[in-house]
Amino acid sequence: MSVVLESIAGAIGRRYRALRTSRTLATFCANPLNVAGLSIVTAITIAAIIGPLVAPYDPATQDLANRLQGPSLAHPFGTDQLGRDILSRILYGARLSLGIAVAVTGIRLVLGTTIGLLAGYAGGWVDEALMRLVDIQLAFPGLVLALVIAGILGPSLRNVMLALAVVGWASYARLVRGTVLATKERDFVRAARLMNVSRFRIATRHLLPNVAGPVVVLATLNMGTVILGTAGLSFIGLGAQPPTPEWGTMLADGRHHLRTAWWIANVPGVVIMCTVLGFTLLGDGLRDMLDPNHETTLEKPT
Amino acid sequence: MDTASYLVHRFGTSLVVLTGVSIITYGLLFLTPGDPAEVILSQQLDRQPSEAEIEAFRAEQGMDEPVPLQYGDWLTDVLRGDLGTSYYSDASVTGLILDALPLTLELAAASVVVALALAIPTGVLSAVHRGTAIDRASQLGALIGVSMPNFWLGYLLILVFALTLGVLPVAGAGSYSQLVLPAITLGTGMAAVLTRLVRSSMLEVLDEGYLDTARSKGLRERIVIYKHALRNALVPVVTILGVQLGALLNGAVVIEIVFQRPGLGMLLVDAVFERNYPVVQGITLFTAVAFVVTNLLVDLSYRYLDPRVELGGDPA
Amino acid sequence: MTTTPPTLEYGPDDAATPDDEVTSLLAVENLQVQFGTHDGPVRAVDGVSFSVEPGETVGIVGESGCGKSVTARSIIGLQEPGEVVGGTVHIDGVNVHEADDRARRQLRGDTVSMVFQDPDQTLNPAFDVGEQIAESLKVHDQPEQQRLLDYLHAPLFASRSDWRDHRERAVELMDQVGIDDPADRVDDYPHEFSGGMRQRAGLAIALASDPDLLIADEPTTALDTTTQAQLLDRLRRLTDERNMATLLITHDLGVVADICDRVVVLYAGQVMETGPTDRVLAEPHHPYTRALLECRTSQAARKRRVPTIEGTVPERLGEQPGCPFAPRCPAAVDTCQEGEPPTFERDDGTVRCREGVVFGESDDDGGSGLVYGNGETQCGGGDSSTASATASARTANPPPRTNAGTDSLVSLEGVSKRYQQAGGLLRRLLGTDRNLQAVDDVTLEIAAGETLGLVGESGSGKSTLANLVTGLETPTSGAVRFDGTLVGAAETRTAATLRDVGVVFQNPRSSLNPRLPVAQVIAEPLHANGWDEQRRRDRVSELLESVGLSERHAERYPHELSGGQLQRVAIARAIALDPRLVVLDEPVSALDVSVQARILNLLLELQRELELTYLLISHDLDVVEHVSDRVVVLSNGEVVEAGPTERVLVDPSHPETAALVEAVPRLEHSSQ
Amino acid sequence: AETSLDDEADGTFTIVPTADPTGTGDDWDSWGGMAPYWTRVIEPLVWGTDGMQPQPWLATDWTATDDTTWVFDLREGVTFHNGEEMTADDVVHSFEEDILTDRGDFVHGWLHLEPGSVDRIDDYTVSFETTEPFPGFPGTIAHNMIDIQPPEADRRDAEIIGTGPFTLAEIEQGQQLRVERFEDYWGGAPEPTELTFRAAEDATTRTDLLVAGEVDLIHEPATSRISGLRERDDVRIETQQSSGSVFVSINIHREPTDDADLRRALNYAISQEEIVNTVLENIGQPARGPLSTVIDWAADEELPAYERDRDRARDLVSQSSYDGEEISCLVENDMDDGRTLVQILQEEFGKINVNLDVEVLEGPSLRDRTDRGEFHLELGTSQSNSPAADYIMWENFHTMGISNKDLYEADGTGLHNLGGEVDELIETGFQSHDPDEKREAYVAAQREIMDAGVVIPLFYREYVVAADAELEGFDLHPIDKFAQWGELTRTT
Ligand SMILES: Nc1ncnc2c1ncn2[C@@H]1O[C@H](COP(=O)(O)OP(=O)(O)OP(=O)(O)O)[C@@H](O)[C@H]1O
Ligand SMILES: Nc1ncnc2c1ncn2[C@@H]1O[C@H](COP(=O)(O)OP(=O)(O)OP(=O)(O)O)[C@@H](O)[C@H]1O
Ligand SMILES: [Mg+2]
Ligand SMILES: [Mg+2]
Repeated sequence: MSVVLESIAGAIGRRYRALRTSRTLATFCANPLNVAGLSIVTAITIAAIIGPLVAPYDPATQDLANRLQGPSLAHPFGTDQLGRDILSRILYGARLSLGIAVAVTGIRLVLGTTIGLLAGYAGGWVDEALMRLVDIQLAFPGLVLALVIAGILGPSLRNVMLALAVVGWASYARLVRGTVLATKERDFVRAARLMNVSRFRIATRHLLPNVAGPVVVLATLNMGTVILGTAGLSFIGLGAQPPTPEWGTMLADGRHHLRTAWWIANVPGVVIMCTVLGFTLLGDGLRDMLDPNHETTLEKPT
Repeated sequence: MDTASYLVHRFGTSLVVLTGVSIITYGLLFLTPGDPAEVILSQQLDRQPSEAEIEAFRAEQGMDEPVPLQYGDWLTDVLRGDLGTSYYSDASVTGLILDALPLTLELAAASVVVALALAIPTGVLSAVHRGTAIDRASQLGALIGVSMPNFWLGYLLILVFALTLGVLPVAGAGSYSQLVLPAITLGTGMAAVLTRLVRSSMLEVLDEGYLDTARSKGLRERIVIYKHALRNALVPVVTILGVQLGALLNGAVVIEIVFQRPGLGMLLVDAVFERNYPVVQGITLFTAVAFVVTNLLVDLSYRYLDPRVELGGDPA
Repeated sequence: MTTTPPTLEYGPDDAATPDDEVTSLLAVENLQVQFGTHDGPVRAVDGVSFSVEPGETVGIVGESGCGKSVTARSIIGLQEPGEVVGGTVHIDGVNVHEADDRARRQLRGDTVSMVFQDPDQTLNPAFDVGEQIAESLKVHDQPEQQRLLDYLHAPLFASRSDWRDHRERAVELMDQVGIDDPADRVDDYPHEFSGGMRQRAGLAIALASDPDLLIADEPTTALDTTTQAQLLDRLRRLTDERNMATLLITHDLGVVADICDRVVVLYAGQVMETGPTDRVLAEPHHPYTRALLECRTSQAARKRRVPTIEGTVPERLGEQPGCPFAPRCPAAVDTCQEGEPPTFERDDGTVRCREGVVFGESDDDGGSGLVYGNGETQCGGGDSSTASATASARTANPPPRTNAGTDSLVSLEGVSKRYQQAGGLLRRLLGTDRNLQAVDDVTLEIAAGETLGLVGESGSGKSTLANLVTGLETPTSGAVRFDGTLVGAAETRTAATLRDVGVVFQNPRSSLNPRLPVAQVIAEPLHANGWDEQRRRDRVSELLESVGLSERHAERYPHELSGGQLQRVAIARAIALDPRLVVLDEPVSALDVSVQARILNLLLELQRELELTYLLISHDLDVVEHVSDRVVVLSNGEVVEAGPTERVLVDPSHPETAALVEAVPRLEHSSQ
Repeated sequence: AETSLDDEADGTFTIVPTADPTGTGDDWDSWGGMAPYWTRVIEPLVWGTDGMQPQPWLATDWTATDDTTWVFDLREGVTFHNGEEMTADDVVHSFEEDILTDRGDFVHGWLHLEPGSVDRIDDYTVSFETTEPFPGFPGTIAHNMIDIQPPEADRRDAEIIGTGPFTLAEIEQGQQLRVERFEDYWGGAPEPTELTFRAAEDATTRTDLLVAGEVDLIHEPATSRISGLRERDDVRIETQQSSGSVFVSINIHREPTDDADLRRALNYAISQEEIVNTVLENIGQPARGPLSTVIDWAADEELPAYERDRDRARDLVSQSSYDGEEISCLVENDMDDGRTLVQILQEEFGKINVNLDVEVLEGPSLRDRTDRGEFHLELGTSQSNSPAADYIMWENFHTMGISNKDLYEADGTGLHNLGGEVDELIETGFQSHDPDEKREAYVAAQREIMDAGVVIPLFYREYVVAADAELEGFDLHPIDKFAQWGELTRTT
């Protein structure tokens, strides 16, 4: 295990150096959209970390006398139907919404990558069986299955997470398997086989690093999808239980006030939109940076 | 692989997948906290059933048999087209689905049209003007489309087009004007995904040598782009379109609620909330089967779209 | 050769020639094309001038990256994403870059056509071949009536009868370019064609507009020699028949010798030399031309060092004074590094070089006085200085020759390899699985210390055979013995056997993990054999030195190295554990001529030093001839001929071999 | 809003009730694609007055001939939509087949009738034999579901033949239902020629439909929109006190809410006025008891008032056995304003150091939990859909009421049943023919219930109908489903 850690540390070091010296970072920064994505994600992450410390109010404390107040100095994003400060709720919600996204994406990633690696590397009937499993998962429209699962289990954030995690892993499995299969047939892996390099080492040194790029990209893009999925389930009524300041639930609750107190719905709406946008932009940027096509272009003989 | 054996292979795997799908669908029942028989019965009776009643019910429904046998019975019925009967009315689930289906299909079709009409020109324009302000703007526009929770977009559209401008109806189903807003809501989300895809796939194609061959013939740029490039760029787009049809159903669930369209989505949500398991199972199974079949068709359409595709070649 | 007073042409100022003076079919004047990159604009074409007269065949040669393709594409106005920043191109008196879209389309539809390098890239995979040729015919007929819906064959908007006519004419054209059964093949899609047929279809598209000028950008590079010969032959006949002018771009001097009337030698975006083919090949004036000619393996004695051009074609970033070739030029003098070299116009062409160098030394010494490629002493690009230096000391030694059969290292006994075509369920059920006999009952031996060359057409089973030796594949029947012991798949071989076999693959880039730095790539086999850190480090530096790389390359990633350097890394890795056999599967075919020569030198030298046995696969007979002791010819998986190199390649007994040998374009053919 | 309406032919109106008029898919309250409420296609024997008293309808009179026998005289000259006249046979058929047989046992307990107990005496007289003395019988059958249809009707197959002022014309499942004027209506042909009932179960959507001018009248606009609607000239807002009330019912058989001190503390924590004045936009009356004051024996004034008094509440909490654990409060997901109200409870209880865990659940899950008694509080609405509101007392608070019976029989507990004296008082009230005696008994029971803090009353419901300002003649009723559309007109 320590060997792996050591090699990972080494790889990170080299990667960092490569990043600093190579043009990839410049490529990333050249597109203002990428920079925007990175900034948004950074901002949201910071909000999630320190949000509760800087929030001006408690997210659950009601103030019926000051309900439905428009944006003002005291309440920059206004107050909701129970007089709660929306800014504070958004800040507390950041941790929750991001947490869900990270957790769900994490489960999907680990599950999907493991299955994909196994299928791609083992091949044969293992591959066949695992890929059918993937097909089965993919056969269900994601939100529909999530809705059914969450619905049967009952409304709660935990169930939403579970339902969303169960439905999204297959794309990772497919991606990883595809990359593994393609990489496995590349000459450098064949060469490694001929050099008596152990299977484990081939998997960790040659296959995983080549899989990591696309997986990171997918995971980044996935963060956005999960946030949207959570919002969708919240709207249907399977989201967080009150008074949890989860963004999707806030947006869903606020829609009744869209005409009378636009900020209740639109603030979480815009925040969700920006977050998803941020992750998508970042994912696109990372893809530009880590694009496997980038390498194939290099590999094309002139 | 020739077409015939590909078809056999593809149908074979689809069959395996469908079997898996049916097992999962059937298994949903066992996700319920508690004893399914008791849950069903208390639903039907609207009160807590007694032990004796539960036993009787089990025997009557064959629920005292081993689970695989129960599944077998259920599957036999399903294969006969009998998805069971709603717990709350005598309505057959198949009938309920068939009643609700046209509205959902109508919405899906209209959304696809909206999506393609938006995505293809935008994506092509964006790719052709890569790196320019036009490109950035359309990319950002597309991204905003994907980033908005679609129920929010739906309500905002209602606010603008139905309430403020008064040009389109708020909700409901039946007339074409009532289809416009839901189709736009669902279509834009999908268009956003497709625009990005058309763009990237066009970008890849735009580098291809055969476009230069086409240009060197003296063809107009319009024909080069919309005939030679787009045709090839559409191949991955169609794949995603197939997957997106599944996503359409995801979206339809929400959109149908927003716009009060009693389609499959609304039927499903109601059934989930009512714990109307036969309906839930029926719709889940139906959508999954529809999805598998769509994807099969999409796969087969490759042969037409991209003659290079050896059917059955692994995409990897 | 008498020297006429040179006319000095300087810089871009006097580049523009008034339109009325243009008489040539194609006149390129001081063309400059730039590409914007991260590091600033790259001057891909940097003041190219030449002309093509009606009916004439002109060749453009030069190393990879010299700007040949960019020049060709700029001629028909396809320089995107580059930008023409200076100069003019006139076709038939029309200034291509100032013409409007319409006029340019008219030119392309009427006057000039182009055939592109890569047959896989030439044809649109989504449309059948007939459609693509018919389209070209239609544009030619009705250049101004191009409606999108018509071309999309949208019902009601497209005239079916019109298209049917064009399709019929397409069949005729296919017949003319030499596609058999054109009526049957017209509905085929490009992927159903072989490479040669695709290139022919590309030619048919180009000929559809009955052009006055045909530009062919490396039309045969991707094809095997037999196909190449057929296609060139066809091209020659067609141009004669139609009195069509041809601009042929190639890096293969043999091809040039074969069919060109005149040659333009391009280097770093500049024209180095022009002149009649015979003169240029026989008496090159420019040092670069001479270097190019000499680094062909066919020029060198067998198993001897091939002269090389050290260094690489520079990327022309920004303003760089002096002759671009100066850093690599053995005849360079200080003045070469500054100012523009002058262009001398002579009656037999032009030469762009400092006067003294060109006419003085080369004329006197007839070229033999210069040792090209001795990088250490004369060139700046000392990538492989060590290797070259050590090599020169041994050049004199006679190549080791072992008596085949006495001491066989590898022996194949009746080895066959059958692949099951992916047949699918139905086939499996019906038992109609198609089998593909990739290697068929091959018996051969490789003696210790010798170099066995393996040749054959594409798909004849060369790589499969190599894989059987290395253990990447297991034979369906027969036995593979290494040093007398039966060996199977790599996974089942002992560590010792694995250590004894090294492999170098065709494509250096794909054989190195792009995510590992060079040092780790080379250390991989050492690691696998349990060497400790310190030993590994020492061995890596040793290896880097012996393949002619410096320590500073060790920490680089593959994408930071050139193709030649990468192949050195791959070789270093292959020899890391002191193998006895090295399997080389097309080790140089992805490389440029000059780089190829350097790698071959390295291989020869290593063989001598380490007493290696080589199994060399190549489709390039010159390469095989240069380095192998014995040659085995494969056809359809079977050995059709085997024997000492001299005998097999000079006096082939099997028609297959004869065809292979015959197809190789050589300078010598044309001079006969 | 006006423009689109002006174009319409007069006499056609579009109405949006709170529930889907084409039925919820639930067999119980919809048949053949139609919910019987709202649409006035079918009618019962008895109707209800605005004061929640039984009122002659298809029956003109009724008498109890003994403790358990009721004789009803039918109205003569009532024609069904198929042109046939309604006679006793139709009444017997409707009760015996449609109501008592088809709908199952549940109805037997509710109506206190068993199959075979309805008899024809002559063409216009029918007798009913109740299973036990049941003075509330006429009021109980004054219910939309207890309708009269001829044997030719096939209600399962959308063959609905009623006696009402409108005939069923067209159903679009889940979307809308159209009815047309019935010229031969026994009460005289109604004004509107055609009514369309549209489905829009979401309050915001309903409001939007009205504001966009797509419909003429909606029930229950979204609370948040009411003040906005009031300011509009083109919209008319009517409010009507309903027979319903909203309260929190407490599981008194589960720790720690089995402690009356805690329950009283919870009552002291809430200010009903504040709730009504803020989140309810002044729609509704602050409540003291569980029953809407339109019910004549609702006790309101006579009940002890729990004014908000947090100090007292905190004292009570510390006296009680409560030691800081979370107590659960369930609310059904489709209850209007339910999420908001329950959060107010949470906040207010927090202020007296009681931790409330809120669970918004869909119907079946909620019922599952309440059936098992696995909850502490439940926020809900109790509403009578017939003038006889007795069953609210019985089913909620009597040990043998539907809420309590199962658990009581299973393990001697129940949910909201104090038992003993309260049971007796409810029985007395239930069986009394004398209004004063009945009232006295029920008031006493309600007082006991409130004393013990079995419920936390929140407010007596008012419901709102918003319509196009030009609309006139809509007749609202405490039971919102009793609204009559016969005089609906448009002033131009
Ligand atoms: N799209 C591009 N972007 C940037 N630089 C380019 C581009 N295309 C060509 N170049 C540069 O122009 C120079 C000439 O390229 P060109 O393709 O003409 O070479 P070539 O002589 O045809 O080589 P080869 O024999 O490999 O085809 C190269 O140095 C290359 O870096
Ligand atoms: N893994 C495989 N599965 C099926 N067929 C294969 C496989 N590998 C090679 N073949 C087939 O075996 C035959 C010999 O292939 P091989 O790669 O050995 O040819 P080659 O002589 O190396 O050709 P080239 O010069 O193009 O590299 C070809 O027809 C090829 O299609
Ligand atoms: Mg080129
Ligand atoms: Mg090969």
